[in-house]
Order: sequence, then C-alpha cells, then structure tokens
Amino acid sequence: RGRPIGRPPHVDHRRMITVLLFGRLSDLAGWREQAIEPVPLTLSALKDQLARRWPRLGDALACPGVQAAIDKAVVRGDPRLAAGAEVAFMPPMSGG
Amino acid sequence: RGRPIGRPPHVDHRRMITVLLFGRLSDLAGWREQAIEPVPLTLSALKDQLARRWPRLGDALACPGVQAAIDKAVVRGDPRLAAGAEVAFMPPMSGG
Amino acid sequence: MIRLTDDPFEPGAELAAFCAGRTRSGAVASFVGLARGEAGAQPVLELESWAEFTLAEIEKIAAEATRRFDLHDVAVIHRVGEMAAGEAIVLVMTAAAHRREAFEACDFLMDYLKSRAPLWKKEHGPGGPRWVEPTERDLADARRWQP
Amino acid sequence: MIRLTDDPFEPGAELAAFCAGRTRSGAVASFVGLARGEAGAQPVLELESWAEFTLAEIEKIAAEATRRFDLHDVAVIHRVGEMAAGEAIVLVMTAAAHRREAFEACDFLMDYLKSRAPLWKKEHGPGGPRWVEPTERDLADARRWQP
Repeated sequence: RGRPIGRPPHVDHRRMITVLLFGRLSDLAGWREQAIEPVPLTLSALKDQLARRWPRLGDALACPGVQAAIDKAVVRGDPRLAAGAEVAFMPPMSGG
Repeated sequence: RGRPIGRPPHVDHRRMITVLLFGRLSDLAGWREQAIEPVPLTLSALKDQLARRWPRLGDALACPGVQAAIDKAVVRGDPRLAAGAEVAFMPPMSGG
Repeated sequence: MIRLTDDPFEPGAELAAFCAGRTRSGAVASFVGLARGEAGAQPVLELESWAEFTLAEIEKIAAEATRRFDLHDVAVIHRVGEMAAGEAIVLVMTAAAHRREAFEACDFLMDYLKSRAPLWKKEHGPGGPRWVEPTERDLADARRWQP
Repeated sequence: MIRLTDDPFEPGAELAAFCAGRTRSGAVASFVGLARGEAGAQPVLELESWAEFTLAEIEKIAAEATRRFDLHDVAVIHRVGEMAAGEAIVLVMTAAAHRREAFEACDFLMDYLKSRAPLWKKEHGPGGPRWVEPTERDLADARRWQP
C-alpha cells in the first residue's frame, strides 16, 4: 500500500487534512491514508481534488452509497473542512 | 400416584383397553394409567364411563383443547375402540 | 439430532459440536430456553413427556422445518423431568446457507414445540405447582406458520 | 459485551459463558455467521474494520437493540482480518424474558451489522478477491426495522 506522498519532514499538520479510505476505495486508489495540503475549502472540493489525481477513486466517491465521516462523525451535504481534520470515505458497509 | 384398580391377576388383556393420562389430567384423576374392561364401544362411551367414575376428569376431558390418541395416533371424532388398544388423553401441550 | 434428556445439558458444548467443521452453511441460529426462578430453587419446573411418542412428534416437527426452510441441519435437545432455576429447558439449533432461513426455522421450531409437542410443563412457584398451558400469544405465534 | 477480534473464537464457549448463572432470562437467542468455502482454503474472507470507530458504531446498534426489545443482555463478537473456511465471522447473543424479544433482537442486530456497521468484507473465491456489498435483500431486511 502507498505511503503518504508529498509529506516533507518540515510539514505543519495544522495546515493539512488526513484522508482515510476503506474497502474497495483503497484498492482503487492504491493507498489507505493520505495527507492533503493545502486544506480544501469543503468536502466537495476535496473530492474534486482527489478525483483529478485518482480518477477511479473519484468515480467511486461519486456513488450514492459512499459515506463520509469527519473526525469519526458521519456527515451529509458539503461541510467546510478545518485544518487537522481526518476525513474518511466509506463504501457500503458489509459486516456480519 | 394410584395403581390400576380392579385388575386381578387372571385378567385377559385382550378384553380390556389401557387409558393413559398426561399433564393436569392425571392430577385430576389421581392416576396415570388405568385398565378399563369391558372394552367400551367408542371413544365417547369411554369418556362417559371415565366421567361417571372420576367426575373432575370427565369435565376436563370435555374441554376443547384435549386431544385423544389411540395406539399413539391422534384421532378425531368418535372412533370405535378395539380390545388391547391404548387410549391416551392429552391436555394442551406446553413444551419449549 | 433430536434428544430428550432427564439430565442437565450444556447448550454451549452442543453449539460447539453443531458448528464444528461446518464449511457449507453460512448461518447457524439457536435458541436456549432457560428455567427462570430464584437461584438455587429446585425444582422450579417439571416437564412430563410420553417417551417415544414425544420424540417421534418432535422429529416430525424438525423434518417439517427442514423441508420448509431448506435447512442443512437441525438439532433439538429437550430436557424432561424436574429442573432447577437457570438450567436449560430446550436448545434448538438450525444451519442454513443464509441467516433468514436459519432464523425463521428456529422461530418456527420454538413456536411448534411450545404448543404442538407432547410435553406438559408444571411450574413450581411460590404459590405451589401449576400446570402451564400455551398462552393466547403462543397459539397465535404457531398459527403464523399455517399456509 | 462487544468485541472485535483478529483471532479465531469459539461460539460454543461464548454461549456457555453467556448462559451461565442466568436465572432471570427465560430466553437466549443466538446467531453464528460462518465463513463458507472449501475446507482448508485460507483465507476465504477478509474483514476490514476501523478500530474504535467500528466498535463504537456496533455499541450504538447494540444499545438500540437493548432499548427496542427490552433485552436483559446482549453480546456481539465480530472477527476482523483474514479467516479460513468454517471459522466464525460473527456471534450475536441476546437474553430476554421471552423468546419473541430475544429472536427479534438477534434478527435486528444481524440486519444492522450487515449493512450499518463499519466493516468491509472481501471474499477470496476461485475467481480472485472481490469486495462484498450488501445485497438488495440485506438492505430490504434492514429497512424492516425503521419506524
């Protein structure tokens, strides 16, 4: 699995967000965790940015069953993102 | 529990039937198993005969939930009885 | 496997044996009925059966469940005689490809055992012994499965 | 008791512990999900979780079940990581006064675990690995419980 890219040792974590991918999303992107900077303004801006760099991930994120969580709370709509946030994208869940 | 009554050692089992009671029926009658002779003609005649001798049992046998089985097969209606038959009366079942 | 037993049995050990080596069934549902009552009270419950007839009737109910719900396997263990508080009265286990069939079969088996298996239950409570009959709810539950 | 485990667990031993000393609950229902596949095949299944978040979400589902079905007790053990054919994926156990509540709670818990717990299942079949998503039936099953 890919290690975070573009994360020089002097990086300021307060100026970035962390993106987590689960299930088939991480297979599509080739990584599970990625630091993104500068911080995109909103969730949809983050998705656009991810889609430009990882087009197959971008397609998957657009599917209706994919949920987003910011700092472990599921969010709807297009919330603003704050520096230091952890944004997780979760495809349809399948436990049991 | 009562032992079968009126069953002298010389009795011919081919001339009698055996009655079995379960659950509250045996508590009401005071016995679980009883030889009856001579053989009553039908199931209803047997019930009448039991009711004369054990009135509380007779009342209980008249309840709709009570089932009868002849030789371990549940019967409906008023079948004839043959000598040697085993007639069981079963109150509503309650397992589990 | 259908079994009547006068002795206490351990549902966990039975479930372990029922699951062991099962690679074809995705779903095992089970139900344990426990004797309620004050800890240590004995007996709290007495179950009368009619030996082979009871066994044969439960076997018919299990065969019906297997047919209706396409079960891979079914087991019923029913305690008879006197039992103490906290002891298992009955254990039903069903194995099927998927959970829906396993659950429904378990539910069906319990409904039928409650009102259609030749067993008679006597409760020994503070007010003395009392024969139990199926409640209106038990009868309604069993009717759910009629075609 | 809610637990995620990377190691195999034995449903029978868990059921034994869950039933032990229980004199107030008349009913214990349980469900075991088993990994299907050819015996010896490993892994047949892989489950990805999100550590504390997964645990917290399953705890919410269990609390909801307790409230809705008036449970005396509930346990969920969920395997994560890679597993072999025949191994237990999940065990749900519910204790209640009567069987209806215990059964329905078990059914509810499984429906919600299938489609609302942060777990992602990858099947390793003869055709290679494949991410599993809830089926139409799974989604319909979960919708049954909505008010």
